Amino acid sequence: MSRTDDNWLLRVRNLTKIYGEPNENTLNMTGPLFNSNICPETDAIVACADISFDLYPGEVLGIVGESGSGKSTVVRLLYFDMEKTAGSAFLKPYNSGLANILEESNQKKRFIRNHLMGMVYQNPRDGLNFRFSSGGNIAEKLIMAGNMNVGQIRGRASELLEKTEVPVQRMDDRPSSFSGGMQQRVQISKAIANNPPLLFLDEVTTGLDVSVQAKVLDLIRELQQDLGIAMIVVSHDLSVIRMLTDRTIVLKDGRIVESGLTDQILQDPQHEYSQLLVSSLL
Amino acid sequence: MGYVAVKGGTDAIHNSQELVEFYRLRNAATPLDVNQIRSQLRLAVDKVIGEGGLYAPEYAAIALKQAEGEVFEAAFILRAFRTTLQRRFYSETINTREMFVKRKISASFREIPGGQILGPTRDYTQRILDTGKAGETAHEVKSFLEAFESKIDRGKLQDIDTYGKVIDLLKQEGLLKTIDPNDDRTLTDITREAIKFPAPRSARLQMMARAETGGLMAMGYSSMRGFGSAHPTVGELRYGSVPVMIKDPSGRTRYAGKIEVTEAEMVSSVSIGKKNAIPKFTIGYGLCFGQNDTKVICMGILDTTMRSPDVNAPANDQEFVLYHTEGIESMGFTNHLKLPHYVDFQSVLGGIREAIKRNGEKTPEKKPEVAEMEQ
Amino acid sequence: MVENKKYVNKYNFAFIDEATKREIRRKLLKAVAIPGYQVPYSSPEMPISRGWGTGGLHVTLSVIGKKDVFKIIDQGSDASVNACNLREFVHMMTDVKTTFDTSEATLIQTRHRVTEEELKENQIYIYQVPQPEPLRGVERYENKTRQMHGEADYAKMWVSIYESFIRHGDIMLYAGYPVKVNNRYIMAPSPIPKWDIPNLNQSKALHLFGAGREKRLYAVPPYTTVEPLEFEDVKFHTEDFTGLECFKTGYKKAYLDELYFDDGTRHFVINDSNFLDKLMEHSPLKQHSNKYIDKIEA
Amino acid sequence: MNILEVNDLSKIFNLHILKNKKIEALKEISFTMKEGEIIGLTGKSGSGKSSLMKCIYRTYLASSGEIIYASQDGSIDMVKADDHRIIELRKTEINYCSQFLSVIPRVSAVDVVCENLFRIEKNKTRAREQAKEMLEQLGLPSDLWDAFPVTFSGGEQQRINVARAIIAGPRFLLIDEPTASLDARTKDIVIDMIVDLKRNGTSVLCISHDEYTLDRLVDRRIELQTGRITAVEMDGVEV
Repeated sequence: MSRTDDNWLLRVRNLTKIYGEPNENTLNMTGPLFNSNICPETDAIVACADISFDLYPGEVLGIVGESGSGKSTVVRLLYFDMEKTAGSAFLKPYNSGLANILEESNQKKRFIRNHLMGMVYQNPRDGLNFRFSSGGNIAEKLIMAGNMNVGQIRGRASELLEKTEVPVQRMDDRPSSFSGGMQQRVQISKAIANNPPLLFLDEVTTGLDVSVQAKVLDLIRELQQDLGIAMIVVSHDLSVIRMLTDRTIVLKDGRIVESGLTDQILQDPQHEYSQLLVSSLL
Repeated sequence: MGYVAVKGGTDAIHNSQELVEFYRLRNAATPLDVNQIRSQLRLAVDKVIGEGGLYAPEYAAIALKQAEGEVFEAAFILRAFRTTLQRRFYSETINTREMFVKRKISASFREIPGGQILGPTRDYTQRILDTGKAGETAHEVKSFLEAFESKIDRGKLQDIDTYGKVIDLLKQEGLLKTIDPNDDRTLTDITREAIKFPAPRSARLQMMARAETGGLMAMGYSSMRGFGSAHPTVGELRYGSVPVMIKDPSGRTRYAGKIEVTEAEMVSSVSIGKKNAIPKFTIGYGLCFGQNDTKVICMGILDTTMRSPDVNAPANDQEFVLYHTEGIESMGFTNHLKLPHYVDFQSVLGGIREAIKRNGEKTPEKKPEVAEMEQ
Repeated sequence: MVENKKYVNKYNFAFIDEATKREIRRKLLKAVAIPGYQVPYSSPEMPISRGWGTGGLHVTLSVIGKKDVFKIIDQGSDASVNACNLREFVHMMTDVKTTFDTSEATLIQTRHRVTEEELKENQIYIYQVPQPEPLRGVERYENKTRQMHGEADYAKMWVSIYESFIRHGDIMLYAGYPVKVNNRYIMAPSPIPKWDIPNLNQSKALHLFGAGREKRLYAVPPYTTVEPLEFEDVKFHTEDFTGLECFKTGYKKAYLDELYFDDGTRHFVINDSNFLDKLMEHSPLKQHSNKYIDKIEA
Repeated sequence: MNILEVNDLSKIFNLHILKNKKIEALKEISFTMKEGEIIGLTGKSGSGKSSLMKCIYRTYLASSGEIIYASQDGSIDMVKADDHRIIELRKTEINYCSQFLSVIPRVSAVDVVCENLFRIEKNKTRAREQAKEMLEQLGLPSDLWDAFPVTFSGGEQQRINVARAIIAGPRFLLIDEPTASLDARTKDIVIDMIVDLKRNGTSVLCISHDEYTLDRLVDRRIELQTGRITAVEMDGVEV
């Protein structure tokens, strides 16, 4: 079995997000060369520009960079949390990968989000509704995918909570009463509720205690191995990237400065910025 | 037996209406003359025309009389009356630069073109209860007016002119933020179309012009006090009369009359752009019928705050501000709680009883149950 | 009934000016064309308070004609104060015939009840709606709820029903139980009891809803599917009056009011005043039929 | 058939953050390797053996030259191939065993060994059984199987490292000092295991300083010195 060019799961081309009012020079006067993502002429902010990559089924891709490099923007654009300025994204299981999902109607985007994607945010409040129980949060995803049977919903929710090592007897409690690590586990349960082929993880361990971080990372690794979900892992932390990913994109000032196999990026970084990043790894 | 009582609904209403009249008149005092209300309860009338959304001081005075001085109620009556009137024209934009100024102050500059004119303001009256007003006689009124007249130098009256505005000074110097091309400048009519959010500024200003003064004040104050970050300066506040012009079907502009308005232009600084942000001034605008400084100042504050959404600042939230400062609607809905709700209550009652039963608790069969439910 | 002739001379037929009535009728047509969809409208001020049935009045006064026969109930009763007040106002402004008899009326305005007597094809049933937005409980912003309706994004609503069930063992939604209309829009049926919800489904009458304060109109056209929100295994049910009966008639298949007499005893009586009267007079009567009522033994 | 052809391979590290300092690690390396062959890479520390191995595995990006690997789907230049192609080859054909065990924290010894096996053997219990068998052969005490290898001694870690590399029977194995820090008995067991692999068709490129290992294991040797090949054995003859 060989991977051909056509075997991709997600294909992203020239993804760009600019805030403010860019002019024709904005893209030429921002980026790593200028050490800035703010257009000197119009003050427009280039959150990310010309981001292109392919993600294969079951692949784990890391996006690394410092804060403000645009790494979260990339996944949030792909998860439709914000509107792109330019660019396209194609998802194989949706319309045979022929439609630019970023330009679909909101209703179709919701379908894609519910059936084909999951997202785990840094802040559990972004991914969970704290007014609902943890089971209710998982139910939301299942309901959106058309499950209208409470018994089945609860069965699936307990299965997911078990898998993510959240005590099942806490299914009917609100996540606000959970620890940070447990909230992330609930978020992960919700994200994978409908067995999506693609999962976005945005700084999921940032802000957690080191020991809790480790457990969440272990969980993600296990899920990846067991379910074979393709993932995009956004992190400023190279040790997270090293532990989880096959391939890595290095972002600076909204642009890709380097991409390659994760062990290559870590052991033989080519770009000056990647070298700096790796050398500061403890 | 409660059930029989409601059968007399119509009679009960008629009796109640009669009682209202009785309470209004029972001391057999001399009936208030509408002109008295118009002239001596001027500020109440102003509130009624403002919140009623109808510039009709005489009708407002009648409404105040009918409502026993309850301003909310009077404004409500005026609004309902307004519904029955045909709308024939939209006026041209009024120009407050042409205002016949009765009061004009700026807190931003010591001197402004034409000078600071306090005009009729209660700001510097000491709020000491003037028991002398109790026995005020027609003679006293007359002699005050004569004395006042005699102090006026009629020769100087010719000099009264219109004045430029403080914001024009700022504009000339390029200190004002230019209009954001993204601003929705659609002109809507909130009495013809339900407001939709985010609302264009014209709709926001119209809503506020009819809003309840106290509501606007609470919101505006909250932002200054700390639930938000408003800290404006009164660029200019003016009160006076302005001509209203309309275009007739032949296209000619005609003078329709004049109305009294209060206008506030609240200046606050804003930063434009993210990097090397340039601070500039922006104007929050307030205008209402009659004389009402508080209302236009708060309107000016809210005009600014509502332009930048902030979930932690209620005054920046368009829906929160505009829905909840609408006095007539708020009053109606809070008062509707007095209407019978026994059908819906019965529905809840049954559900709660079942829930208690499911929890294995015994529902007592007798009276205490009602007491429990009412908690 | 017309006590103040001055008004009749002074105001337009049905109080509201013709241009505004036309606007409201246009919006109603739109509402009928998109069952369950909330149409924003001008909602002019009326001489009754916001929250006291202005929306219902707008609809009534915009569609009423001189030949109409008007009935109005509040909490199921023709005699409730607010119903009396509005009846008098409508009559004063239109001079149309008013009635208590459900089957005689062509226009029925209601607050919080559907009549027990079955509605017919020549009838328009007009609801006073305090809160037209069924999603308000899960989303406070209008801007957002409009978008949710537009995209049929109802997950939050469903989750709130799920949550209610897991917390309390039942769906703890009562009067105003949310419904799905024509398999598309979730709609607030106004605070009618759950008892009445099944009677909206495939009703022969036209149902118009007016929310004055919130400035929204919506409609359920005749013969439209209206379903209460329920899961496959957690079902909607109506209020349970098992073991209770009307103390006046012994009737069991109607929505009952709970009464306390001066001696502290509790009794139940049929809520729908005209239905009760007809039962007691043994007048001919055809009650709504649905799977919930039909299960009850008479 | 050649499984590997290295032509004119060079590797220069350009260290931007050290004022663009350049380090020439490999110069004009060329050699070929037959399928089923075991080649021993020899040379002093710093001669470029590990760099060469990492270039072949694509952990290092070669600066020039080519590394033609004859995959089951045809020839591929490991220098220029798409990342995804490399990832797939690493999963299905090529395995790299570094000198020191570098493992994911908080994964038990058995699961470390199974990492590659899990891809083939979906039944986890069966895979673990297989791993335990191998660890037993290598003489790792059974009480360590479920422990985390981070705390293990050098010799214990090395056994896990070797077991992990060979358990799934890769088609092409790159192995760096497989017998260092092992006792004589275990050394023989490891050598036997690799020889077994070869019998099943695996080609092995092996770095070793240990003459005993080289003698027993390799078909021929290639010697490196300061990044250049200084000697290549062909059919037992040094060229």
